[in-house]
Amino acid sequence: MVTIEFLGPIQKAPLTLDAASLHDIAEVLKHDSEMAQWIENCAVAVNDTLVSTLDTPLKDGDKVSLLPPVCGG
Amino acid sequence: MVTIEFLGPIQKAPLTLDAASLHDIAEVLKHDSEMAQWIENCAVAVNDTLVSTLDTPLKDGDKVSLLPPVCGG
Amino acid sequence: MSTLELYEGALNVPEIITRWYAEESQYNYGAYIPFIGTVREEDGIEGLSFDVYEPILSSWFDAWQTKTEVLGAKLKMAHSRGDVLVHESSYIAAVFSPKRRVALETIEKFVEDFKASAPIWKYDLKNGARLYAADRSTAIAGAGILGGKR
Amino acid sequence: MSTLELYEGALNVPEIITRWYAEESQYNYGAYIPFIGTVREEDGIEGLSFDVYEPILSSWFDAWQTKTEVLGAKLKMAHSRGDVLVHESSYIAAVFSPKRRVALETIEKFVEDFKASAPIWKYDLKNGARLYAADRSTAIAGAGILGGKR
Repeated sequence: MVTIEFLGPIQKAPLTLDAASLHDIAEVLKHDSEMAQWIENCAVAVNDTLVSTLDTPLKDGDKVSLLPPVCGG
Repeated sequence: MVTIEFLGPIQKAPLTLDAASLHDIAEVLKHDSEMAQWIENCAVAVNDTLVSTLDTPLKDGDKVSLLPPVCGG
Repeated sequence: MSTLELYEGALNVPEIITRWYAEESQYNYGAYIPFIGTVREEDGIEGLSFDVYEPILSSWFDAWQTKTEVLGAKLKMAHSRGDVLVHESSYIAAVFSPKRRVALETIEKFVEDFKASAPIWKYDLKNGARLYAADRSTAIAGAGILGGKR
Repeated sequence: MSTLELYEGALNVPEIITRWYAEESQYNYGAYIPFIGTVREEDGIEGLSFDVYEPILSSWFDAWQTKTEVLGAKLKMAHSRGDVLVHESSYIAAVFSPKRRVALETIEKFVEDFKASAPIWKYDLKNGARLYAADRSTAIAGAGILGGKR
């Protein structure tokens, strides 16, 4: 099982699901209407490291974070 | 009469002399051995405004300042 | 290695920028440049509010610190969480460097990358609501892979 | 219009940078960047010493202030006269601006032009002597007309 957490302004409770890679998570979130506005502009981190490809493998206990557009300062 | 003052590290007392333009002052200073090391690298101000040509006219009471290379900060 | 400070609410700017100056006073830096960001009164806001995701902010900051140390320089940063009212300050980034060129170049690059990359989200406080500042926000480099971008 | 401050000896950095912050706190500036220059211990010097020619420094500063005000921003500057020991500070330049880009660009250009143009002369204090720092000094733009350069 992996946990998905939604950061900042994404008003959504964490999800826990089975996933072997980020491809599986992309598939689930594509069908989630709450996520429609975020899918195209979120960065993705696995265990707090940003990743650049859906081929990133996942293992049991991993944490996936979705980071929407930022504006610090 | 105009006054010439030497700023910063130029260890030289002010001069007072007759001069109709900066050409006259250049002529005098060329023959001053104390000034040999400064002539080529000094900027010149007339009445505290930097000037860019020896054609600058001078009138009685003007102050000419010589500014050697700077390093503030 | 981190000198990253997070505070609830507005920053105490005099305390922070003078303490940092004192902390580094014996390390022979020739240039110190703090950048102080203050909440502007505009569009009728009462203030701004911030969410900070500290784990990724820390690793982003540490990566910058490592790059900066190679140049003989050092970074410090402070940021607010939660509400910061107009004319209060929410952000300080600072560089210490032996020489001015490295200091000037580093503060500019650091502040710009901060705006583009730091995992911090901004909200307008307006009429009692807390509204995500979507129009001023920037997608992090590499964003969109879940939608098929790579 | 000037906010140019000259001091005998080292600058009181905490006093100056916090006072400037307070002075501008109600003017809705979003960015404040002070640049603080500190005397480095190197080549066995005990400190530096400065001569300042105030009339031309003031007019140079006022010309910068006028250019900066067009951008909605404001400059402040403090500098030492006389002796400043190692690890003490001799120079602060600061910009206040509504937005960060103008602030970052202005502080860089201002500090670089200051180094090239401000009528200030630097001396090393070494073994009790006061030695003109000729090798680190820059001829002002347009220098040399008395020797035939134009």
